Amino acid sequence: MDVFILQLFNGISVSSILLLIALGLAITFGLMKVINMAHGELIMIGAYSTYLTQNLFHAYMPSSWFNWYFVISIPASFLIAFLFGLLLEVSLIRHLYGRPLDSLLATWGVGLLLQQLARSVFGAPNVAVTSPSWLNGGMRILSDVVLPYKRLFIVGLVAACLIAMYFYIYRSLEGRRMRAVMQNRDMAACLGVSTRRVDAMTFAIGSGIAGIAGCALTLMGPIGPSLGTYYIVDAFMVVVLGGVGKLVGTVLGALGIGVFNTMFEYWTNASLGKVLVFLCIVAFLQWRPSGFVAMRTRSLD
Amino acid sequence: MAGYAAAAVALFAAPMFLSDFRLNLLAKFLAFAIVALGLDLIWGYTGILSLGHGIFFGIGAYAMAMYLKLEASGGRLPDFMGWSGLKELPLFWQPFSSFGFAVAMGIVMPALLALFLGFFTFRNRIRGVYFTILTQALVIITTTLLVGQQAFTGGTNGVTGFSKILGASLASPDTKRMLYFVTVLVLIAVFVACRYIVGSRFGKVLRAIRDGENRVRFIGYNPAMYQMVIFTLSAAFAGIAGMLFVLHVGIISPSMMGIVPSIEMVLWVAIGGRGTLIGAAMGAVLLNWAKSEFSTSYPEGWTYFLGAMFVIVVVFLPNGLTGLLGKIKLGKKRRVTKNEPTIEYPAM
Amino acid sequence: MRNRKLLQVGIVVLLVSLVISACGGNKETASTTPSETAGGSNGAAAADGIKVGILHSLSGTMAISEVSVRDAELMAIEEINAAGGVLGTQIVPVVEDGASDWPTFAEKARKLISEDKVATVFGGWTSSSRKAMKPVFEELNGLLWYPVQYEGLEASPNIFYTGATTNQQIVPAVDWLLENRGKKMYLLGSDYVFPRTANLIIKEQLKAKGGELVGEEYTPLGHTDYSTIISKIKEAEPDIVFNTLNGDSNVAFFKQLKDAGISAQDLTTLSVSVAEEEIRGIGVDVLEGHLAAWNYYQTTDTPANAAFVANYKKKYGEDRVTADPIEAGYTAVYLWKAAVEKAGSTDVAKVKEAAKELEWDAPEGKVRIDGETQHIYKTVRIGEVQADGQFKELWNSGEAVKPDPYLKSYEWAASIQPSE
Amino acid sequence: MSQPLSILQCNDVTVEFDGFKAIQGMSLTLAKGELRFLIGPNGAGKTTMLDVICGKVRPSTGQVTFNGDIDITRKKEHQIAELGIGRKFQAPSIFPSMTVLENLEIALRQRRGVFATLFARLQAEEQKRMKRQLEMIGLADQEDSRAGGLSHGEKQWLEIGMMLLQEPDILLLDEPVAGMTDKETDKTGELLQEIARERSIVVVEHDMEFVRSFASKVTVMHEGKLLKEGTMEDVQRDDRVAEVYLGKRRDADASRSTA
Repeated sequence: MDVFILQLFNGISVSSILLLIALGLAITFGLMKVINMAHGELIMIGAYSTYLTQNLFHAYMPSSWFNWYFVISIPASFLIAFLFGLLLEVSLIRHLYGRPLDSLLATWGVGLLLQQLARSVFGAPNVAVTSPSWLNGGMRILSDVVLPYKRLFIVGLVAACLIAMYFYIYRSLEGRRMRAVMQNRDMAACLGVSTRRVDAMTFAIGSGIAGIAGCALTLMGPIGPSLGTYYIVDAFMVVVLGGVGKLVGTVLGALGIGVFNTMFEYWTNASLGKVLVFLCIVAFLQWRPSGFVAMRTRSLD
Repeated sequence: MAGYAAAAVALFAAPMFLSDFRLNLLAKFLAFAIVALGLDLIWGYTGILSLGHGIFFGIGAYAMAMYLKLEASGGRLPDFMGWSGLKELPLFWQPFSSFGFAVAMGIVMPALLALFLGFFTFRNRIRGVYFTILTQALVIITTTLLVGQQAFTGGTNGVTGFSKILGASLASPDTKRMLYFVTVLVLIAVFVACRYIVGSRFGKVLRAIRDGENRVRFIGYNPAMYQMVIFTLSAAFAGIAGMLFVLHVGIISPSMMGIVPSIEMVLWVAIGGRGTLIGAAMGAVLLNWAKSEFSTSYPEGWTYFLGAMFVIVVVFLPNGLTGLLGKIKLGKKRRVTKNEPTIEYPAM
Repeated sequence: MRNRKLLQVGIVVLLVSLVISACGGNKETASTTPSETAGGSNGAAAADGIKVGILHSLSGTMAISEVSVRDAELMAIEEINAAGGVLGTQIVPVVEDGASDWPTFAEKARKLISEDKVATVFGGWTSSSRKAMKPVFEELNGLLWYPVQYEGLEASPNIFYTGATTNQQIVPAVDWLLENRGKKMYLLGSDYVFPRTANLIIKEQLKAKGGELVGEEYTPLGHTDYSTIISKIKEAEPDIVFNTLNGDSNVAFFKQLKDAGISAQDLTTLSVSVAEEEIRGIGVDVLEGHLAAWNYYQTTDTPANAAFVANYKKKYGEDRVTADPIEAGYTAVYLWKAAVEKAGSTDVAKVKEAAKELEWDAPEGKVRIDGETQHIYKTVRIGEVQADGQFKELWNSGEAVKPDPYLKSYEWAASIQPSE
Repeated sequence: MSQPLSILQCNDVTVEFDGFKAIQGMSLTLAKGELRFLIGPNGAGKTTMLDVICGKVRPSTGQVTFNGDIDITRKKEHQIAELGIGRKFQAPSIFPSMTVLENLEIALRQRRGVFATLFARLQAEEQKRMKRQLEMIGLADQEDSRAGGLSHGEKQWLEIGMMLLQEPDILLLDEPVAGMTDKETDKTGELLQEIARERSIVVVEHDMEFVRSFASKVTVMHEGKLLKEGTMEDVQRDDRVAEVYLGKRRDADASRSTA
């Protein structure tokens, strides 16, 4: 019973991490049809931003404040990844609209460049980020079941990001413009919406969320130049499985992969678990090629 | 025609000018060119981007490697099975002691896998980006399985430590030269086959599918059949290339089949010029040559160069270097017509 | 249409000739000019120097570990050159990038031996890269110095192994754990050759020594979520986790282990792939108190080590640390030098003959080459991670242990030895 | 039940998109050699009806039969096309990277299997037919141009040419004269009447002028249902049709490009 509860929690925790890394992708891929293979590297940028924030606190702040660096690093990661995303959109991505496969290849090249850049700047080995002490330990709900605060924190962070995105997309003026452009670009342009600005903003926000994901990942895993490569394929699977264009699909996709992965891994082993999950995804897509939540269109292609 | 003949002559004459080591490298690059041709058929001509060709390449390579390993072990258990705790040769390894069987498997197995995958995905109209991501999932499945089943596959180490093929020592320069000629012949055969396919009505249907898959359907063609056939063929070419690769390099491991090598294969085609066969083949040779020349002296610079090259070519030169050369030449002649062989790649 | 054909023909001719001339051109120059090297030497020096190859991954996933070993090897060469070189000539390093790709290792090894005609090669890290290079060295009768602890069961006549084999690291570590920390052991490793082979040996050893195997788990390389594994470990209630995880997975595992409320006091873990360099990337806060088994630590107290650490930091920066494979790479260069001087030649056969039972005062203490297996005698050390990111030695084997890659002197290991 | 002279019969067809009924119980019978116009205000389900016939959309209930006894309701698009139902879409959809001639070549009536096309040679007879078609659609001097570079009207013609080379028994045309000049429109109308001598045609059209000039029989749809069927005079006299169209006429004409 204890193990069951713990595994259930682990499943949700893994899902929340997957969701966090896939959220940004759901925006860039789902709304803009840009396959951003450099998404993983934007996550990496977020992680390094956290590392830098930590170092700044070490160097310039009283040591009693150190614990609060993490609070600052979340917006900092968002901002830095946001700026990188903006730069990327303005210089490259805007030449790639309507060419999704080309965008995949070009951004893979960008990913390669960013990885090498990280290697040149921070060195090839991993860097260490010390988690704030208020996230150490966990909540004991049964004698033998401890829910780590960090995992709980990530679940909360994802929820916060989802809510923020919901309000942004569906309740704000900017969000309405964004939806208008994504649904009918020409019409939106005719109505005076600057599609260029909206595109750039949308892509940058997607990138910024990747940055937040990177920040959260410093709590759980390694921080190095190849950090992004560990997560990128999983993130794509989440988005594809969930279906394009609706956030609820992405949530379902993440839950599906996270929970099943944990289950399979518990019953078999990590390698086989992974293989089984991917097989399930391939099989599922045969059945529903456009994922859990599909949007129908009437156009020929 | 004259140009191709000259190229063929140059390839056959190459052993006279190159050291054994360089010849070996060139042979490897030519094997890569075969993969590039297959990839070009499905990507450049049919508009399907597969990021899973590393698997087909790898399966071909493993088939050949299994034969070579058994040949080298001379009746004993291959070394890695020993240190993985196996006591006797697994059943599925046994027929690979036959060269003919191994070669047949090296072609048939990738083709069958592609057929199986293509049968379902293309019939279910999974295409464009979804197909591409699906192939990536397949790469993960295959490499994880290969690595996990160390006793049967050699795990991350892969299969290596070969000595002879059909009784001839792999180390002797004569065998190497022979294998080089075999590679050149296979490349030429594959190239001619691709030319025929591309020029045939079948090839026109492929391009039509690239331009508008649904439109093709309403003319009465079943695109799924065409996609399946060309995907299978392309996988078979990759398998052949994999077999040749093992003969030249002497090792195959899952690291040659992963996501990165699979994307690199696409990169050869992109940089050489998709939609032209010669561009794809040349892209494979040139890029790998440059990699082996420059990556040594400037390992960091090389990665920057590779990344930048990729970005620039894909974004600004969709027709690759061949397209660029074409533009320069046409520009000199000041001859710009509607006919200019630039290809638009429609949204997929 | 005609123009288009002509154009294509033109391009074909142009490109083919380009490739051929490029390849051919190099043939002419290859014998006289060496490749550019990171060491900064040039063609002029090569004319009267002894060329040696340095073949590590400078790009890709393994660059994390291998770059430091390259640095140590280059430092050794520099030191030797400053002291007059070997046989009165300077050593000229030819640095190649294995790019974390095994076939590339094979290709570059072939290039170093047949094109650059190097006297010997120092290189490799992963077992896979060594397995890929081994046939090349055997075919071309080259000489490779491999500096990393590995899974044993190998003794190539063309390779010198300066890292530990199993009976110099894993076997004594398991003995020590069974004596001092408990009997119930959980084996956790990355899914590749070294952990699988190591665990095969450990399982036999547990059977023979009265230990108990309570679980065995492998995760794919690059695995980053250990929550399920940690659940499984909790369920199995082991005394010890024997950790053969590699690289980045260690970071995820130790961070998440700590979050699950399991500290080094609750559960002993012993790692064989976590050294000083890795500690910096994982963070001392999560690693403090955990154990490792190596033959060398930066804190190892020998006169040679004091100088080695000081020089290394001076050359590459105060923030750099030394570690076992770094030291083994450094030692390899000096052992080769000693063998060449004894043989009076760089000829492979003569060097191998001269290397037999050769001794040298390495930073890890006195080492000796075992003539039979071409491994070296090494002292085994178990260390505990301290708050400063360094190891405190808890135990050592006292004297250097004779290498036994096939574990022939261990009765319980009979079933592991190759059946010949 | 089946009338020997009818070539296409749609019985009680209903199409649902996520709960929204685009077509509700629509029936349609097409005689051999008939030129039928399908009209109706926006959202009436005209294009969807064509989609059902050519297999692009599966009806949730109802049946479509071809040539008396072939049930094509569950058949795939390419099978339906092979049987002899050709479709021209609203936006010109030709293959832009191929030449005009290549476009025509793959449209030719022929065996369309993988192996058939792999070993196909262009026959002299086929060449003649393509030349004739090129003349007819007025693209003879552009046969080697990339189709993507043609003007909008030329693309429309090319697509019609491709469809004729398919030699279908039924042609389904979605707004064939959209974007054409008056002269081109007239030419198209004449062409349609000529084609209708040997084949059946269904045309979805918003251009009432065009309908009036060339229609013999008209089917009016409204909100997914059949509103009226008959000659142009019948339809014009009908009160319900007037009600649907009056006041809406302007909208319908203004937004021809959507359906």
